[in-house]
Amino acid sequence: MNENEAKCFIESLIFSAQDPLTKDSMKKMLKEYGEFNLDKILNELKSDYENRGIELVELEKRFFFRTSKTLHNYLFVETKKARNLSNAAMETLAIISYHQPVTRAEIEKIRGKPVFRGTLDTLLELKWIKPSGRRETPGRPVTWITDFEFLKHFGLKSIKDLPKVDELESVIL
Amino acid sequence: MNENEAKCFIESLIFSAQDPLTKDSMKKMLKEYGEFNLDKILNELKSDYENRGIELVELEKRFFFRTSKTLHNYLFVETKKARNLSNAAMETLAIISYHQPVTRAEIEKIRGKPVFRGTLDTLLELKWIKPSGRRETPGRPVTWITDFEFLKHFGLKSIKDLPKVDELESVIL
Amino acid sequence: MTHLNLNISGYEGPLDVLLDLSKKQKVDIKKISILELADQYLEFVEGNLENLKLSADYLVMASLLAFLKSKLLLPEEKEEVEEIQEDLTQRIIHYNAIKKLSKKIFELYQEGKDFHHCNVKNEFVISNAIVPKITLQDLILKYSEIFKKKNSIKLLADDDNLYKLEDGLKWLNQILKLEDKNWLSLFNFLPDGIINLKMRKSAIISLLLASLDSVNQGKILINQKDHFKNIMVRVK
Repeated sequence: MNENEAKCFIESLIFSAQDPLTKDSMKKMLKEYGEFNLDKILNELKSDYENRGIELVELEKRFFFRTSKTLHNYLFVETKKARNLSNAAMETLAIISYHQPVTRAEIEKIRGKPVFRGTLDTLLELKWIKPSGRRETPGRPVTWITDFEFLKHFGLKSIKDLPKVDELESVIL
Repeated sequence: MNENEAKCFIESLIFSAQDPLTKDSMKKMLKEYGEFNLDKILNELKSDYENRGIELVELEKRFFFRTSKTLHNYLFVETKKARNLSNAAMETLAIISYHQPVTRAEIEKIRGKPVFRGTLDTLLELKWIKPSGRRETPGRPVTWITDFEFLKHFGLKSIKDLPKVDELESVIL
Repeated sequence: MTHLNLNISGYEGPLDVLLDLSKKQKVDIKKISILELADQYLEFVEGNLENLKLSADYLVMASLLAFLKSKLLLPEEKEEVEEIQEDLTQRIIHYNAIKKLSKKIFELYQEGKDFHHCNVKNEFVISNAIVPKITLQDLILKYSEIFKKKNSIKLLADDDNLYKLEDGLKWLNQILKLEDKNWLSLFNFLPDGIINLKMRKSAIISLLLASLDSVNQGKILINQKDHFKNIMVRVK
């Protein structure tokens, strides 16, 4: 390992570590490949990343990269988090996509659990589902189907392109 | 925002995004701050990271950083994560990667054995495969293709970069 | 595990080696006596009937070869036989190529092992996505989860007084106490006096499951001449 390789090695170590790395642990790993000046390497890296989108930070003797503070103004704008869909919403969506048109009562029957209005609202808001007429049974309940954005999000040409469950089931159970 | 700031902005965006970013989404965010040449920025970033510990990778029009492959000797980790996939799953994956799009029945024919639901589930869960429409034959069976994560996991640029053997070429390719 | 060693004109050795050689075209599988091969194959399969873990590869090959043999025995057009041989050869080559490739794929550099995703601490939450992170794979898996749950709920009958596999085993174990090696009807071991239809059904199912389990453990043999005929069992 030459000096440049050692620097690359340390750089990639810090980048790929799950948690900030201490100098000691880096020293130990580097030693396996020869005698190098870790402080010099770290200083070089620090200046390499000056005025860039990310910076090398030393905090309580641990090293890590983080997005550059100078970008604060730009990065602060986007604060909406990619939310995770609740389990209830995922189940409801799965049932609607495979059983559409389907009423809320029917979804509840399949899930064996109540479906709250909020769950349907979430999916409605995403335009992944929409109401589609009513079932001609007592109470005339609304039926639900998937909407255009659903196909778009999942890259499906049509709802018929979803794999059927029996296609997924094994031959021998 | 000046040009250098735009570059830093894009750099930090790619670094901190949860999933590889598409050009479209970067373009959208960049547009908020002025007119910039995104392609030029991305090319500059690519060459900035040449011969370093990490590299900027473009895969199916999505961008992300990963540790440089040339360092694999030093960064090799014997993880439990390097999953022990069953033979059945490995073979199924190989058949899907070389014959995609391919139906389950076709996979079974090549293997001469049934493909169990669990096998497809494992590969689905890893996001290494996904359904891709249907074959227009009787029964309209679902066809399977490899997904983005498959290429990403094995560091492949495209499905064409898969390893080759002479035997297969003479038979099917 | 037992291996199949072939000893036929044109080839002597294990089957997998033959496949390997024919793949490398060091042995022409077309010149190997398929008849002899099939005979030894069938013999092997017959001799290992109790071994349920018999290599599936062998079984697949055995059926293909048996099919080929039957074709050879019939006064078929010579061309058709050659075609089948050709097809078989190609399929072996193909499958072997796939097996090799599946290993090769996993010899590639892998994320998390040979290279790694870059983790950068993020002061700010950056995302332009307000769309939930759910993929088609998630959706399909979720549905099959519901489907599986639904099925298992259906199977768990509302009545928990039903007979279980353990009951079936208890009834069937009477056969082990009998010092009799004759074939007996399986359903002789059903207890008398079950009038309730649901209970009777569950008794039959648990006895049948018990018999299959006992066969698997090598305790008994099971036999049924034809569809809907009596199922016969005997101590092994």
